[in-house]
Amino acid sequence: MDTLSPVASGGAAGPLTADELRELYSLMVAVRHLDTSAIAWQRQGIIPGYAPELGQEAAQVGSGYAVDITRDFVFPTYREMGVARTLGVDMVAYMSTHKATWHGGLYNPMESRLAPIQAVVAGSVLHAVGWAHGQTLDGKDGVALTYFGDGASSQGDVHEAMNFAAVMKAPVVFFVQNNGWAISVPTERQVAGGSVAARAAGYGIPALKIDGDDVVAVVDATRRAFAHARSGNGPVLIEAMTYRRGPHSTSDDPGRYRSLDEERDGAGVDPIERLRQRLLADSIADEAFFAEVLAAAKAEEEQIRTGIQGLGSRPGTEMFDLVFQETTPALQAQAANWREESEHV
Amino acid sequence: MDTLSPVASGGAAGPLTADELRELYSLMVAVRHLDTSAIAWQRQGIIPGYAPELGQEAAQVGSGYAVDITRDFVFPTYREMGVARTLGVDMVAYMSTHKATWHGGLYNPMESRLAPIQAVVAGSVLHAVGWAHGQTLDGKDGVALTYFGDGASSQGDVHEAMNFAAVMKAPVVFFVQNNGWAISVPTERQVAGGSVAARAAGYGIPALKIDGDDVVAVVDATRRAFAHARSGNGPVLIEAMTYRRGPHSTSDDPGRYRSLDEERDGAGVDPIERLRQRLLADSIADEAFFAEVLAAAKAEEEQIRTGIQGLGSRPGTEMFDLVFQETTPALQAQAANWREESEHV
Amino acid sequence: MSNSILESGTTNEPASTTVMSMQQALNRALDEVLAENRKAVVFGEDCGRLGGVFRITDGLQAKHGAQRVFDTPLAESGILGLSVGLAMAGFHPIPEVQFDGFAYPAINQIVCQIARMNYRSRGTMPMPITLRVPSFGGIRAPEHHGESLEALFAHVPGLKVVSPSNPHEAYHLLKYAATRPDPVIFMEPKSRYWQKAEVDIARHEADGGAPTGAKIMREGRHLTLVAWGAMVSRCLQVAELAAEDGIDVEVLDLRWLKPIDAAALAASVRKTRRAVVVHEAPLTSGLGAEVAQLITQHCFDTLKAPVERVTGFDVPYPSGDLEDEYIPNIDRILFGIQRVLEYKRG
Amino acid sequence: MSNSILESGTTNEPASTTVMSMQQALNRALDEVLAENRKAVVFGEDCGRLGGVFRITDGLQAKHGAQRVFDTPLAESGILGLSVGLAMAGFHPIPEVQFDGFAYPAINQIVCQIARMNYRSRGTMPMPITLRVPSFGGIRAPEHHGESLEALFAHVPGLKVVSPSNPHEAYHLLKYAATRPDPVIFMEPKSRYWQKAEVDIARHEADGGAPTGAKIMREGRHLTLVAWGAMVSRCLQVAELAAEDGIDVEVLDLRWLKPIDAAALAASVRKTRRAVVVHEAPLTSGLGAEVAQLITQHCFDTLKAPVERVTGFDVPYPSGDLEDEYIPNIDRILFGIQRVLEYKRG
Ligand SMILES: Cc1ncc(C[n+]2csc(CCOP(=O)(O)OP(=O)(O)O)c2C)c(N)n1
Ligand SMILES: Cc1ncc(C[n+]2csc(CCOP(=O)(O)OP(=O)(O)O)c2C)c(N)n1
Ligand SMILES: [Mg+2]
Ligand SMILES: [Mg+2]
Repeated sequence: MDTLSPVASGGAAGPLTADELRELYSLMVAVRHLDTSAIAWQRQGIIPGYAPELGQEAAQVGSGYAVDITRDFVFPTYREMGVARTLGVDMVAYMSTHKATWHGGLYNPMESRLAPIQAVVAGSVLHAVGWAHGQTLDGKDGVALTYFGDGASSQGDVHEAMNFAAVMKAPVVFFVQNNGWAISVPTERQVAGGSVAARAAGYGIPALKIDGDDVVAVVDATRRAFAHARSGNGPVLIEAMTYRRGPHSTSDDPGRYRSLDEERDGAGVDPIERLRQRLLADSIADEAFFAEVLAAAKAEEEQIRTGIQGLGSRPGTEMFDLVFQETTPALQAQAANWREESEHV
Repeated sequence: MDTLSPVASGGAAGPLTADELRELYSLMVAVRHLDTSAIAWQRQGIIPGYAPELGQEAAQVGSGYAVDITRDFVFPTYREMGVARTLGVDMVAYMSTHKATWHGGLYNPMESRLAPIQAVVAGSVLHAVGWAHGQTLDGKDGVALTYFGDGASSQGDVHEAMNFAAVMKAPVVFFVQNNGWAISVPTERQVAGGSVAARAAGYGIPALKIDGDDVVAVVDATRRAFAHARSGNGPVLIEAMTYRRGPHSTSDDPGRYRSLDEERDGAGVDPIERLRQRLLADSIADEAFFAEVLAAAKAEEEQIRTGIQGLGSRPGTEMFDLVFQETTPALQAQAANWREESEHV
Repeated sequence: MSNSILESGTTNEPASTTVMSMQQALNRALDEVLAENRKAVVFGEDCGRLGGVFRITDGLQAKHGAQRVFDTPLAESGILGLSVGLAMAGFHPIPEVQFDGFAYPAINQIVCQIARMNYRSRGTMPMPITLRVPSFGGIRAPEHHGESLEALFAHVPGLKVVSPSNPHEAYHLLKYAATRPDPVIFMEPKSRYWQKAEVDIARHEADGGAPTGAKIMREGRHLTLVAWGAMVSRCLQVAELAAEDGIDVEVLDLRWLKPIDAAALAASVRKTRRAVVVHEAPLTSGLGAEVAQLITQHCFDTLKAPVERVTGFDVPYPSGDLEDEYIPNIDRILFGIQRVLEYKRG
Repeated sequence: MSNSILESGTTNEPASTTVMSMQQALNRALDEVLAENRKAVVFGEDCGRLGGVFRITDGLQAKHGAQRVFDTPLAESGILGLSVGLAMAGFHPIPEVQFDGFAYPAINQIVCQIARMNYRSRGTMPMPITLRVPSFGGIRAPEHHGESLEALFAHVPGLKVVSPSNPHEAYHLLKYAATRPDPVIFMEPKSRYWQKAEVDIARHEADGGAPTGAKIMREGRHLTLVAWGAMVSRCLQVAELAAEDGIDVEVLDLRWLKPIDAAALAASVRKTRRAVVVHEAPLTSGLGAEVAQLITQHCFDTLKAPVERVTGFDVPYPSGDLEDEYIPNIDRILFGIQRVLEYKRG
């Protein structure tokens, strides 16, 4: 499905260059390596839990790649590690949330242009609309990019967000990663009608339903959507069809609700392998490049792991100090009491 | 718009008979007369407030007319007086809610097949889905008919209801009265894309967008929708285009947000007048009939008014006694305390 | 604003005052906030062209433009979620929820997002959101138009909650709340919208300070009545009646329902040694429990009787006909006072 | 069930017991409820095929069929709104909200619909809905997975609220709640799901009665600790430690958070003359305030010190690393006890 008319504004760039394609490949490999390592970290007791994005690298890296962090703003769920990495977020600070250091992560969202990690399904979709409307009010040209899943599409807030965005012509790109599953519930028992993209038409919002495992298609679609929204034409919805290859999280057991055969069929060809074949076919990269990229990814993972392992707990005073901009006497009293009783021990 | 394929099941009846058309006219006039009288009651201090349905008689009477109260169930908002009357609800008990006697009304919803009056916008749309799913679980063939407005369509619950209904193939008819306004906000700044019916396609739900001021079209559409849902084909959405000719409620002042010219243009031809002309043209009724109908409506209104005027306050003990099926000691203690202190005075 | 305070704050004579209704006072406060802070935006259902069903935003769209004062679609979660995003973009949103009972659809955004974003973002994304909620009962309105949500809001970490009891408080508390960097739930006692009273525009408090704590509305020696919102004026009436019987009642307007001014409660009850707390919300787990417990904690030795609560009952807010049976009325408050005064250690 | 009670109720010896986890006890209770009432239906996110993320509904779909045990789309308001309609159609819905923090999107349906439909319909549309909510913290989970909503629920007229503290209570309280004609919020302490203990399947209570009030879990003479959910076992630990210092602590499992068993609170504190209430939820306007105030009201003359509250702080529930600083730990409860015991009238 493609109901987004070609953008006259010329905002969307031309085809991806060889450099860009190689960069996308490097990003996907870095993300894949960190992602699979994080599962291992959890098994090794380095972190208590993790929600892998295995198989969604093209969707995440490709969409994140279209963002201009000098003016846009991104609203993730709990599964957008690949987006964070693509935006250049400090990955120790990002991964710290999975170490149970701080809900939302330790990175600075204002500087990173990535809102705090969001655990409420569909929780931040409306925030993107509000931020985007703020651009309109300020006469700026930033675009909000908000992520949500097939499961999240069932939440009332997604409907309210799409309606608000369309009524206000807010510059938002709704990026749905339809990975086939919401924990144990498959898309066909979640998304009536079968497609989140199909919903957009009802709001007069153009939509693109794309192969989310084709990183080039993802970059292209996201760039087109950004150009459309940036030019004052209002929101766009992208539904990137992909597959959650791993468990929902490290505490999930997919064997209870899908077979290995179903997994293999649903997953199709690995998005990284697809890009690799393409790079080879177009002679954009060779084995030496791939080896180099893998080595870099490994080095990067090691660095992040070291950072995570070295990360101490946040001081308990932050519990109190970060509640408000202007604290209250009652809270100060509780903090004092807490300090006294924990030192006393 | 009509995305409801002709029903093979033959559930929808043939064209309306002359008797039926006359009955519809009588109902519309009774409703109109009671409705305009209720405004007068409010001015006379008989009731503290009222939400008129002036101009929506065809939509309400026509849809209510399609209901089979031996098996279906209806979920109103706060503005479905015309539906209640058509279903044969005790109108003193119904109107008592506007006398501030009891939220929800004094009628018995189980016997009337009309859920209590609902003040939360979109509040009961999901209830209809649940009730309808209960029919499926019980192997029964009842259909739930749920009403909501253009404004209510913005609520998340409406989206959740449509998705649930479609996923579960629940026998629900969503009946939207698009009366152009949600208090002061016109449909074009409320419903992105311009049509609630257009939303249905995104869920795979067939929809009918109809002239809600043509009672024959309303009956026909609702019957078709019921036949579809009753035969196990799942939900249908009907958007009846109409116009809220009066104020939102007796405390509203439409002059603040729309001009009389706009009102006249928006309202178009009075739905009752339209039916009258049709009955005359087809020689189904004559002036004598119309006079008789009006006289009956007047008599009926007088009876209801007398009933309302004679209606005492509910005893205060009901505040406590109707909270639970199984009361609690704490509540009994509060009731005793209340009794003591109010008698003491 | 601060200029006026400086000007009048040094003298002790009352500054020039104006008589207005709470509706007018709130409207004026919003007007000034919009004028003083170009990042302030006002919105909600029917807030623009209509000026709100209670006319609190009357005329603001015409004056400040449809970009800064606007109608939203009919969806409370949407309105509050929008506010979060606007706050992230540097705005000071002043949304309205049309009636108390319609805050429920927005609770998820209020509790999980607005109240926590500053914390979650480690102080980098403050939420200067002033949520106006026409609140409480007493106007014979339909269902869900007479609710008291203060106990819910006060329990939520990250929110501040305030309720004005008269036009003067309304003007100053709203101006104060709407210039704070933290989210404030502003609960307007809708039954008091149209009563007129004097407003000293020039200064908040007799001492020139910010309106941050509770306020003694009437001094007394025998018993402290604690109330907020519409119940304050009722308690003042009760105090007059009690005075006829020689009972000298102090009336404390709590004003801030979170944080609660425990020091003011303690100071008053240490003097009077007896207290009754009054609210419209149901008894169980109402804010009265917190107030009573704070008083007991601070004044255990001086209290002559357990703190009494005169509140709504543990029943759904009833229809107009039974409203007066539900909301604490003068008699029930007097009975409560009597119970406390007659309390004898067993 | 009633047969078993009759059989064992007459004797005073313990009936045959089984050791199981709370997860197993809850699962068994649901299984029996489904078997005994053909109108009972169980549903929620991932409740069907997966058996729930905590496996409370494990195996139920296979046994009772996909019509009676089913997955819903991911929308909590939808799940609760669906429950209302099913109840109207004569069913006994037993929905699950996957985690405490995700009850917020459903609050509108819970407060405005479930809690009021019996009232609104004048008793003609009862709402026998048993809403299971895996609750409270302590498992190092992501944000919104450690919330305590009891104060909110207990404040809502029309709801009953209960929380089991061990497998035996879980089994009997769920069977009891799920056969009641009124809505019950069933708050499961998720940190206790996997601890095993003895369950006497045959009967609820030593006296054979229904599990309707609070329950003394340990008798003591010097002070009453009041708790619910996961805090009960912690308080029992504390009592053991205190006993080493010669302090004899009574532990009261409140069980029903609405209605609260005020008589049991009063009876215990009249004996011990001192009380500490413990909960995970934030202090302000928490249920501890209500409990403390009820105790003070009933035991004002006998109380030797103000009731102390040891609770979570007025801060958003923190991430795992700070969880143990937030949830009342043994030391903080001991400090609370100490403060009460050492209290001297000034
Ligand atoms: C409001 C809310 N309800 C329930 C949950 C629990 N939960 C976490 S993730 C998830 C499934 C989400 O599925 P989807 O939106 O498709 O995203 P995916 O996990 O596939 O990335 C659920 C039910 C939640 N986080 N928030
Ligand atoms: C959840 C909720 N929010 C706000 C209101 C206040 N309110 C009552 S009616 C109304 C407008 C409804 O418009 P629409 O759905 O089009 O129905 P109509 O009044 O036109 O029949 C509003 C905002 C409400 N009743 N419920
Ligand atoms: Mg998914
Ligand atoms: Mg309308």
